[in-house]
Amino acid sequence: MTSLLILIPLFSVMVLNLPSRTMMRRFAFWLSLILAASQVCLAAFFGTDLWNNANISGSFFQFNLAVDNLSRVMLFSIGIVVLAAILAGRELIKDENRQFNFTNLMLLILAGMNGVVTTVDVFSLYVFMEITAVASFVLISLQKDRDALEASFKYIIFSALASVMMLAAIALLLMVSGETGFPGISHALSNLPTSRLTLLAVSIFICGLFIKGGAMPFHGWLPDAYSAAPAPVSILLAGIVTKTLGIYTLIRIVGFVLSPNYALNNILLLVGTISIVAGALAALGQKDLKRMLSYSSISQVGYIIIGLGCGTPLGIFGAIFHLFNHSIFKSLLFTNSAAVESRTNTRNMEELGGLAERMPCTGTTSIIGFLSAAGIPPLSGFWSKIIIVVALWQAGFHAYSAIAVMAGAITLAYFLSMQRRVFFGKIKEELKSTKEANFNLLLPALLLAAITVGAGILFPFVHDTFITSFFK
Amino acid sequence: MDNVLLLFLIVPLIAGILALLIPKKVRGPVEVIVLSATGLNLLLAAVFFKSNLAYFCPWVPAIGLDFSLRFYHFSAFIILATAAFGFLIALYSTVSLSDKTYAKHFFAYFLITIGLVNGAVLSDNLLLLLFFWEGMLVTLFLMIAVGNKSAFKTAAKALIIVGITDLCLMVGIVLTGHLAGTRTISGINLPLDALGGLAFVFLMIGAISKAGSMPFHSWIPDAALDAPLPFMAFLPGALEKLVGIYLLSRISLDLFQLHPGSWVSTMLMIVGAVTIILAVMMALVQKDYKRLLSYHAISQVGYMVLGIGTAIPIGIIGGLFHMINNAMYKSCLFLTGGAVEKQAGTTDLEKLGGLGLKMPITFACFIVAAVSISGVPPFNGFFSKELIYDSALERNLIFYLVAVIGSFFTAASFLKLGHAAFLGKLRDEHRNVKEAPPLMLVPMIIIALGCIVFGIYNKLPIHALIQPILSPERLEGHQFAGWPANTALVVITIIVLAGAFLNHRFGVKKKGSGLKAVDHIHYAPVLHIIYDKAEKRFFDPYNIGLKIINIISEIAWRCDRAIDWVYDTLVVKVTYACTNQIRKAHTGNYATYLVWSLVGFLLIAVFLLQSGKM
Amino acid sequence: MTIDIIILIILTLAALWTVMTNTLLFAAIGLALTSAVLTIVMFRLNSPLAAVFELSVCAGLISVVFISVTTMTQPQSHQEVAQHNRDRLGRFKFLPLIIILVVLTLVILNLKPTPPLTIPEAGEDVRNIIWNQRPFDLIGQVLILLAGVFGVVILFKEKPKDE
Amino acid sequence: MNSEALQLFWSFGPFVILLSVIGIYCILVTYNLIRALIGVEILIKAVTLLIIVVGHVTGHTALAQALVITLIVIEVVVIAVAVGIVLGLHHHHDSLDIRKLRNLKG
Repeated sequence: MTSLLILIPLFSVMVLNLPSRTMMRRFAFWLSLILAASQVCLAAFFGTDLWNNANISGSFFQFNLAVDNLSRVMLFSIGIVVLAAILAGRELIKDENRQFNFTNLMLLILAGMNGVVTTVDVFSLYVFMEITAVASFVLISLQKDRDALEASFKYIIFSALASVMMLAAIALLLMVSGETGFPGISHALSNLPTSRLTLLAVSIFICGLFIKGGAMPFHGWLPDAYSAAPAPVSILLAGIVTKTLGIYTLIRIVGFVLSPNYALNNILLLVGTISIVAGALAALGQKDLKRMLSYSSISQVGYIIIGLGCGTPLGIFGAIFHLFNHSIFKSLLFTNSAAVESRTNTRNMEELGGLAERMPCTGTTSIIGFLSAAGIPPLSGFWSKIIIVVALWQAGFHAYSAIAVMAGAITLAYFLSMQRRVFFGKIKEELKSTKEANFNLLLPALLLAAITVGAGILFPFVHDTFITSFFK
Repeated sequence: MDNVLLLFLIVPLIAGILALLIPKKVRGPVEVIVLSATGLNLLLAAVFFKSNLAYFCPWVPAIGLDFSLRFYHFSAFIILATAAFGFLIALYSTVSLSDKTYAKHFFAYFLITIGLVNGAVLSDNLLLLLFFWEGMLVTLFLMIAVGNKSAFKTAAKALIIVGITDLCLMVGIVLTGHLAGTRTISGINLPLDALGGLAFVFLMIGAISKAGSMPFHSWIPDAALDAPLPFMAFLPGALEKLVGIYLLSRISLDLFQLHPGSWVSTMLMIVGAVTIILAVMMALVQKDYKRLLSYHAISQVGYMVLGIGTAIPIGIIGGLFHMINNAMYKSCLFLTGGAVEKQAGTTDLEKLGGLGLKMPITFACFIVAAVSISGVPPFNGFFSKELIYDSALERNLIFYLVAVIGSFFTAASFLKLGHAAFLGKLRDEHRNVKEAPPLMLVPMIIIALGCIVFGIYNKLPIHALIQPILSPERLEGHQFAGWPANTALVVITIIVLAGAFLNHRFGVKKKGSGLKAVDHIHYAPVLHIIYDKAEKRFFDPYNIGLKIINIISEIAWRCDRAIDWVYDTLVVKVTYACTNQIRKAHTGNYATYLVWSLVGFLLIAVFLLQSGKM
Repeated sequence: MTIDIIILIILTLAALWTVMTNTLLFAAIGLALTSAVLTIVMFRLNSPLAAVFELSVCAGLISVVFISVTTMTQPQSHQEVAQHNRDRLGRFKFLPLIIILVVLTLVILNLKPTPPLTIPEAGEDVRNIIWNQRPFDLIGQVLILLAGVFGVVILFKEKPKDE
Repeated sequence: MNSEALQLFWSFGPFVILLSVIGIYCILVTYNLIRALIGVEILIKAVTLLIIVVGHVTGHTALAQALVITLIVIEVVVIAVAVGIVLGLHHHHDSLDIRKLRNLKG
């Protein structure tokens, strides 16, 4: 069953391209939409038993795939963000041919990310990460404008460095354990936790993942890539791609494969804290809406990393939950920025203002998004942040938890300043004729806002469904 | 039966959400919803007032968060008061906001706030309390933000100040939970050792900041000008005092063992005393009806904090009694301010005058509330202040003196306010001013009557509402109701009040119309030299006194601004300096970024390899 | 084994030349050379199949790609080239120094190349591993090739919009 | 992982490190987009060598070869896309100078 997550998008791309492309153009959008939506539904409503059921896929492909609750959370987020990006793409990419290419690449990236979150083999993990990365390079430079190409080139260099680091780590792990599957590596490492080769492999590996996930100071490519990419692509990139490539893998490797390591936890805490504080401070000074959101993304990633750095099950749960929340509210905010940009043709916050009056729906969902990001109850972001803070406190990292709480103030500050400059205040004369965004941009915004609110209010349900499985 | 507690949350919250959902153009249903929801809330509070209820439902066991509510005499008292004020102010607002476009949002947030306050008061779990507390922060922000154009800035200021203190509260809660090993409020009783003291201070910051004590007050005067007026009567006037002082007394009575003479108690008293004196000094020089009231709203908190801070029964009883009294007369005063604003179109004292005859009922309510707040016998403020004086004197003479001086200036400023707004010459543009509509008058009258009843028949509130809060053994051998025991203090109070009145007369004579009436004698050819000398000799002390007061007011103003400056400038500047450095570091040159990454990698690798060698 | 060390040293020198050479054309040829030397190392390390791949794809295809992109980007003017060479020499002259430093560090850390005693025999069959144990990677290859095809279609075929 | 394999591994290890240093140095100091890609290529060569060496010393040559073949396919695709982007940049800037890539900053 799990292999279908990868095979169906692959076959869809083939089917779409084999016959005449012109014929399949209209069909492509709906097909990708249905695929993403069905993935969301399946991930939300069916337990892991269904996914791991071998009878459905048959024995033709014996893949090293497995779905646990972490993968399920990721599959859900992937589905929902891809859904949002596809809808936004239909609205924002005018050229028909280009939109067809966009849809195809979305399917490929969907397959790639599904592979990343379901594989249990460290080399296959690398392969799927590369698929996702290559598709993202192409997607960023989809419009072929100067900034996008520049950002894409920077991303390629960093991504290549990260891939090389990962491969080196994979080779060293192969040296230590003799295999590339997660269980084998995990078993071998628990026997040799402090061998120098192991530690070298681990440090190379996590640095590669830091680059992919954009933690400070490994983040150089990230603000450029997020802000220069076409709007639908930034939704995807910020919402899920780098989170899957960098952060999910970090959680998977550190939380589930490596044996607990105090020094590693310290590194995670330190990098996480630097990301939180420096990211938030950098976001405060931005004029470009998307660039501000990119730095905010770095800051939020910091929370996930320190949650992971606690080393306790509660911390890891907090990290996973924040990963989920972050992908929801960050894609929501990027969707809103896409809506604003599509109507006003600018992302410079100095030139905007008072849009809440003209774009009430965008303004309201944006408030929900930023309140969730700033950790205000009862939205879902509050729960994950408080869990991370509590976990840090319980694990004895009192200073880090204090910093995490204090950084919340900066988060609130930059989001408030964003909200004020874009949506509140007096509307500018030249923006008087602005209209609310189209349905294709409102639908994902409303959907994501509903999830943020729902996950916050129904937190006990989320908790009961997922937390228990992580505490096993 | 115990599930009925959920109604206290569900009724206002659902009603609030309903009010939000109703389209903007339809007005009637919103008001029906508000009145029926607040009415139902009041009914519930009254019906269940005497009961002891508890509701428990595990919510997030992993972090010790349970949905546990406890309804007993103390929370019942606060809930009843909240419900009563909520209903009266809702009644008032249906009229006073009738022409405002933001009325719908205001009412929705109003209802949600009531629900959250009920939740915060009822919750018997520290984290649950925090949950509702943070929710109140949001509605506070939203309620200010719906006001006039500059309201957003004020709202953001409030959000930042209250947000920071809420963070302190969060730290305090985590620390307390850690120390006590449980997060159930009724199961905590900690000694005030070093860590306990720290936890207490953090919790205290959260509580007194909600109540509006210095130095966390500076958003309140700004909000007075920008926010909708019923907001002022409702939140800073009544509700925030109720919840803030409720939490303060919970932490000092139940959560921690606060003893008279401990450093925490002294600290609380100092905070109280400083708040009393600085805020009242500020109030004295204000030229706006609402702004003047808002500084009094801060100053009165000082009395409550001072009373509770003494940690002796009479002080605590006095503080709590003052809390409910203050909520009454302060909301009444704000409501009169709202009536004046609605009818005369301004609250600037320089543009007001002589409204007493045009709006007699409003004026009467104002007088009742003003004499209550000034502590004139036999109104309610007098009795609670006497209790606080008594306790302050028992601790230290200085605190007593500060409290009495505060009382002097309170009286002086209300004489000024009443004189400027309701007496004096009626301005031409106010010829056609009429008395406020009945629906606005009814809440004022009810509250003003309450002030009188709670004063004359003070046994009722003290015995029924306040004394059960303290444990019976602490009340042993004390008598709080009735005429104050210490007659000497009463005499001093009356002397002080008389002094305030004389002072006012004097000031009016010197500056006001009275002085102008004798101008022709003053400047008569022969007499003016004698008058000059007499004036110099005779009036100098007054001038010096005025100057000193001005200087103190100036200092108070500076302190106020300094606190403001720390919030507005210092924090912001430091932050922006960091921000600019970080922005400068991002030159766009990817080789720089790569170098960062590689340095990071080398550090991490060296660190990990080192750790392996050990 | 000594011969292995010599080949590896040649490999390093080839890489060094690739990086430090004057023109892009030589750099591309240097890269091909590096790949070719790497192929020899792979042959000697019992990895013939991968070696063939490396030779045909990296030494062949990638070099062709680099050479063609070098010719496609228009030639720089003489002055620019001269300036470029001066800049480059300034920036690259530290590389040999750094190489020597790294070698010294490695020697200090006692990580110097030592001749090994025995070479283990090859294990399983490559085809078995690829087809039966790791079919997942094959799917991955198909996916990434598709992504590459779209990339090439978008980046090479479509004209930029903004002109 | 026995000590013999470890020793054998470390006899190749230094060359992997040297190749990586050359590659990274090239990426860092060059002002030419294509040279940056060549730096990346050299890094990939280094890691290819590492995988082959590891496969060799641990006796998993078949697995190592399988990994390397996949790696080479991925490498080609990445380079192809990167070259496409370099051409696009050349189209915009009319030069291959990396110093032109500083439009996004702050």
